[in-house]
Amino acid sequence: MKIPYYPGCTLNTVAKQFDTSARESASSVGFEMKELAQWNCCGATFPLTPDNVIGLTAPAKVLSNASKEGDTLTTLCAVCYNVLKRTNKVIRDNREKRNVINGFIEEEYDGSVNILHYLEVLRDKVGFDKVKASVKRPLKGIKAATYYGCMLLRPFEDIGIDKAERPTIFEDLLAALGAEPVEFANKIECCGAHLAMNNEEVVTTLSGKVMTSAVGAGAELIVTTCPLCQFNLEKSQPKVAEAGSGYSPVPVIYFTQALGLALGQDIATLGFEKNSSDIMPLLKKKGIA
Amino acid sequence: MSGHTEHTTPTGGYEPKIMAFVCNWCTYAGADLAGTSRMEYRPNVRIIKLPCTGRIDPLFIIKAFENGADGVLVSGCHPGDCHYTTGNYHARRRWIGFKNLMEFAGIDMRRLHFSWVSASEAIKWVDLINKVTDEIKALGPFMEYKGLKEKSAEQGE
Amino acid sequence: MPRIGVFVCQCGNNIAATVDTKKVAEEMGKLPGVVYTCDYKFMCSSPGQEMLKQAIKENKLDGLIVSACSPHMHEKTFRKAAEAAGLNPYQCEITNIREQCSWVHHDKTKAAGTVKSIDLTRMTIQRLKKNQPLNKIKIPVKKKAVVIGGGIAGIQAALDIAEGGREVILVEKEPSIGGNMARLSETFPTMDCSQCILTPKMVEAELNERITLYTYSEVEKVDGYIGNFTVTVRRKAKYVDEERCTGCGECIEKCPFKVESAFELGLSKRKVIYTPFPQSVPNVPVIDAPNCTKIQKDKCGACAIVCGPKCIDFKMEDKLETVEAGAIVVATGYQNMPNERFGEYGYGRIKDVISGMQFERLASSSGPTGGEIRRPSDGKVPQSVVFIQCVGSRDEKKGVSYCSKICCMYTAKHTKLYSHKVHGGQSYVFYMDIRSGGKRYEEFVRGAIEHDGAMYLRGRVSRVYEKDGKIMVQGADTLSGSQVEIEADMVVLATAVVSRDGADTLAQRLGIGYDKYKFYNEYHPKLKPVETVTAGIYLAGTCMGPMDIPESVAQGSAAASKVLALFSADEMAREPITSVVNRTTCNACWDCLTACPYTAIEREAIKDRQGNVVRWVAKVNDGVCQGCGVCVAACRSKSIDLKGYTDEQVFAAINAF
Amino acid sequence: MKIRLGNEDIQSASVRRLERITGEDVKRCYQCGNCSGGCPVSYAMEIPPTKVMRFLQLGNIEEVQNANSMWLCVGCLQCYSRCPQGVSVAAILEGMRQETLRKGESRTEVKEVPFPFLKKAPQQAIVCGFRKFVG
Ligand SMILES: Cc1cc2nc3c(=O)[nH]c(=O)nc-3n(C[C@H](O)[C@H](O)[C@H](O)COP(=O)(O)OP(=O)(O)OC[C@H]3O[C@@H](n4cnc5c(N)ncnc54)[C@H](O)[C@@H]3O)c2cc1C
Ligand SMILES: Cc1cc2nc3c(=O)[nH]c(=O)nc-3n(C[C@H](O)[C@H](O)[C@H](O)COP(=O)(O)OP(=O)(O)OC[C@H]3O[C@@H](n4cnc5c(N)ncnc54)[C@H](O)[C@@H]3O)c2cc1C
Ligand code: SF4
Ligand code: SF4
Ligand code: SF4
Ligand code: SF4
Ligand code: SF4
Ligand code: SF4
Ligand code: SF4
Ligand code: SF4
Repeated sequence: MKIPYYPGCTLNTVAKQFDTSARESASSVGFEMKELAQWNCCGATFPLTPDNVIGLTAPAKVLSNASKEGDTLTTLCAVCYNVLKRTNKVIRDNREKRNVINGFIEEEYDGSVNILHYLEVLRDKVGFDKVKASVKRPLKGIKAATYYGCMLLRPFEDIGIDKAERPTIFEDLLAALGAEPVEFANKIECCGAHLAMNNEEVVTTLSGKVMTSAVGAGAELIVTTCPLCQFNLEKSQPKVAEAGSGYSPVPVIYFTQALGLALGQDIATLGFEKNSSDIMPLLKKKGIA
Repeated sequence: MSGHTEHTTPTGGYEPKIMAFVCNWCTYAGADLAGTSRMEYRPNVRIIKLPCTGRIDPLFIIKAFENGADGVLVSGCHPGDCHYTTGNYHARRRWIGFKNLMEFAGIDMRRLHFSWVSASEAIKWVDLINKVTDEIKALGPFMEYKGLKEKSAEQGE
Repeated sequence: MPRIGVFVCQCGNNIAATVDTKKVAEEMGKLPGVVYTCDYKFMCSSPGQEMLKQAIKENKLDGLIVSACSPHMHEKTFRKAAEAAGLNPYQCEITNIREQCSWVHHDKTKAAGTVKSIDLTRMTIQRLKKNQPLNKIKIPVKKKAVVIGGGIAGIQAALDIAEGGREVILVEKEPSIGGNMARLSETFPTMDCSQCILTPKMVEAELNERITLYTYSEVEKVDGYIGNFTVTVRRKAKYVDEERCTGCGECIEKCPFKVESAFELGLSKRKVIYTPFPQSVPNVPVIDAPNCTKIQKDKCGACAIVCGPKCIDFKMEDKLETVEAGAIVVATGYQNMPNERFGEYGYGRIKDVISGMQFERLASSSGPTGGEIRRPSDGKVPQSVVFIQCVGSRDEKKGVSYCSKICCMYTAKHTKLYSHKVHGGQSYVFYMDIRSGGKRYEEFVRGAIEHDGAMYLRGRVSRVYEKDGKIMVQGADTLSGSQVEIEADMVVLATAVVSRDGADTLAQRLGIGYDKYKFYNEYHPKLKPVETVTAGIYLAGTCMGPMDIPESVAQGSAAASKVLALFSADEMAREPITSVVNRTTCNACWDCLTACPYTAIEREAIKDRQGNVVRWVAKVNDGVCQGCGVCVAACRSKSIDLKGYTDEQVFAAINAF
Repeated sequence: MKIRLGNEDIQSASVRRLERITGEDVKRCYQCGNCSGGCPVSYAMEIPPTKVMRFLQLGNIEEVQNANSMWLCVGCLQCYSRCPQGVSVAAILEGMRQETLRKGESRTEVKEVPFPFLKKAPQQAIVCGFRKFVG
């Protein structure tokens, strides 16, 4: 099974480990991620105002390229997923906008590509059972917090990856990998997102809430689906700890790194060194590495 | 049947004749209220009472024009207020297809008026009749069907 | 040639002032078939009526026109007079020359009024010539009622009908009557104990000799029409012989298996052989067959062994019974919206987030905690309770757009109960508006705030989550404009009142209407609040929409009074304005059938002598037809006509225009 | 604060314009407070989401334009996903932001963004941030 894949700009650069671990893992569970021959940045924001059609042209271009390579497209970054999926829906359902967009990008795209997040591919195409069966290095005994963030879930009507307020797809995956997912209050709350750019105070507060609620619920590891979440959490962690609330940092990793780990890939290839938090002590403690 | 009153008043001006099909429960009662309230309106309308606007057959209207009406008014209960729950809704649904038929039959849709008048809307009834009368008057007599009735009588219909 | 009389009324000066009644009479006299005309001062007066009767007889009239006031005034009067003179009453027609002529055309020269009166009378005369004698439809009435649903509304209806001397079958799908009210602790606004006021009524219903309880039963089919319904009831197997059971409860005692109690909303367990609650009426247990090991696996049988009167029969089967009834009262009540839909409130995940109805059970002295407020997770007495109103109500996106009407009141009640039972405990209420429009209701809510110290916060809650063993409630107080977070021990959701599952199926069986929320439609929201479009079927209580006990009871009584009025005569007479099908031309397209708002049209098979169906035609049920004429206009082959308003009659009037 | 209200406020042309841009109808908001309750940055906003909607209903768009709310909104859609009336405060704030940016005003100058951030941050944050703050 070959699935066209859109990496997005961040996975090509600062989040390279997210990309490589995903590709490796895919081959271990029996599919191949075929990177689009041509792609551009999706814009990283879905324009919320319907009059902003220009904002849809970049993702539309990606989609139209994808349509030339197959009927599905998978992606890893929660933001890319959100932008592509919503744009696709607009193109599919709104004929007027479709025409305007196609006019801009000089293509004839009709919204027919099915956008699947990598998690959905695992759940719906591969099957968590098969993933479970392929596990070689179970993450046994690791209490993992599955941090969804916002973009993977909302708005529910447009995304529909899982139940809006009580999603389980992410926990189900981690459970299949042998970890113990912990239920924590802020798993679908925002990390502070792009305010990283100019409002450290807010980001530290929001990311701090995510991490303290996760760790408070017993998590030893936080797993993410989005490079921005990953960045904000890791960046805030020392500050949250410094604030003296008794918080002590835990490793934060991409879910594909957890996946690759469980599927038995060479730990050295998973790119943990690119993360700013260190997972190795935990792995040692649990006897995994 | 015998000749209806002429299209002219005693003073000689043209006065249109208007036929109104109204439902028993709302509009007829609304017209009654105009009476008991001693309101005044133009005398050009002749009412035919039906249980419900849902009873109205498009042919009634065509026949009315054939018989010398210059305008026809159909009025019943407000949507949602029908004595028979959905009769007026059926009537309205039927009008959609019916409009085409009217136009096909050569009837200027401006001569056909639809309205909702409830049992308490005496004023609305009065205004409606005055307005419809004035509009039909402005359109002048309906000539397209002139002589049609006599013709069909000759053919022994 | 017809012999028609025309009577033109002057109505004192009411008509005569602007209509030349004499001229109208004269003009009409010139028309063929008109053999008698007159004008008279007051036609409706006794001398006027006498004159009319006299004229009918003397001139051998076979039809008459009274040109007078609106038919809504005196049509009945004159038809009666005509009947007294030996005519079919429907051979008498009214022309309205007062409300439509004299009173609205004030021209003293009488020109316009007279011309219009002549036109209208002429149109009526031509119409009359096409009239057919009609006879009132007489429908025999079976004086027994079926009440569906044994909540407070249904119980009240049954009691009132029985009180009025008529027999009632009360069909209840649960093993006991009582409905939702049986679950309540104390009731607003007077705070009397629900059981204390309900139980006597339940017992009264059981003991009343005119009321037969069909519990554990459901209506499967309804045929017929007003006065003559045939109701098929499925009486589900109880596995206990109702007649012989003494209600001793030995069987329940001995049954070794427990399952979650639906009555207690999961707050406690019950045995497999059970009565829903201790005061059940009838006090006869039923076996929950899917959970009984004897019935499923032929093991156990403990209950049958201990039963003294030997009334347990594991082989019992459902029975279908038919009941002949003249009227039906539907009182099937409501349920609460399942809160699983509100993931953000943690319902179903956080144990101490409960529904308002569960709170009723906690506060009820016959409930699982004996009336002590203890939270489900660990049995601790909660020191802070947050109540969230409008959960699912007034929420177009995830719930229903309407207001559930009772939850403001019961939440205030809950805060009172809580403050009485837990000293030092604090209640918080998140609300959007406080809707307390009833007698002494606003005072009740103020009491909760001022006396019982409930903290009301105006705002909705965004989410509820757990943190360090506490339940965190995060919402807003819009009055101060701030975000609010409360650490609570328990959270109570005032969940929306919604229609029962299956309400639509029952409505379809009954042929009554329902709205998009599957609440049943009353005939007219203001003036016919307990009638339905189907004559003979009445509504009571919350099956129509959210309401409280006083309203439900009032409606039960109102529905009963409608039933008793219907049962007050052996036959009911109805206007003969109904449709008839011309069976020779009907081509069974069923357009009429789908158009009829009353489902008065049926399919009828025409059979040959051997009994084979040759073809189908439409048939109008006179008992159900309301005479709207919608079918007539719908029939493209002109095979159906409305008596009293036939095509012929209407065309005759138009032709005389 | 005292508000003087006139018909021209309630029928405010700028609010109608905002509604056109955003596809939202400010009348739909019934002031339940859910958005303010759930918004993760409401605590730091000068005017929290519910009040934003209220000011717009009153036609007082300036009040909102002068507050920090639209610059703080992280676009997490918590407000929209839980609003019982289906109102997207996020869209409203984005619309207002756009209006302001189109006029060439912004709260963040590019040079204000710390350089190390630009080096280490994920591209998506930079792209998104620039879109939101610079237009
Ligand atoms: C938490 C809460 C607290 C409340 N507190 C108060 C209060 O303090 N004061 C007050 O005035 N009101 C209160 N109410 C409202 C009160 O419960 C209702 O007004 C009342 O119970 C309605 O009675 P009913 O007969 O219409 O319906 P129900 O009580 O629902 O009765 C309907 C009956 O019909 C039966 N049934 C349903 N379908 C069928 C079928 N197809 N065939 C046969 N039987 C069927 C059901 O089993 C049930 O027995 C409260 C409501 C709630 C949710
Ligand atoms: C401004 C306003 C608007 C309203 N709009 C609506 C609406 O849109 N929809 C709605 O549903 N409701 C509306 N209502 C409510 C509605 O008016 C009442 O619910 C309804 O009229 C009550 O009817 P009733 O028969 O109980 O009382 P009333 O209408 O007050 O009738 C009582 C009758 O008894 C007579 N009477 C009094 N004392 C005696 C006596 N001692 N002996 C003999 N006769 C006596 C009085 O003369 C009167 O005729 C409105 C009310 C108001 C004030
Ligand atoms: S019959 Fe009617 S019009 Fe004639 S006197 Fe009586 S009320 Fe007046
Ligand atoms: S033991 Fe027998 S008599 Fe007693 S309650 Fe049970 S079934 Fe009835
Ligand atoms: S036979 Fe069934 S109902 Fe009776 S005691 Fe056993 S399990 Fe209970
Ligand atoms: S009664 Fe009160 S709590 Fe219930 S829906 Fe209406 S406003 Fe909300
Ligand atoms: S007249 Fe009306 S109620 Fe009677 S059968 Fe026809 S459509 Fe039905
Ligand atoms: S619409 Fe006319 S032809 Fe068709 S079934 Fe009814 S009566 Fe018969
Ligand atoms: S959640 Fe929606 S309705 Fe409630 S205050 Fe916010 S915008 Fe208004
Ligand atoms: S989208 Fe903006 S306004 Fe809405 S909840 Fe998130 S931060 Fe608050």
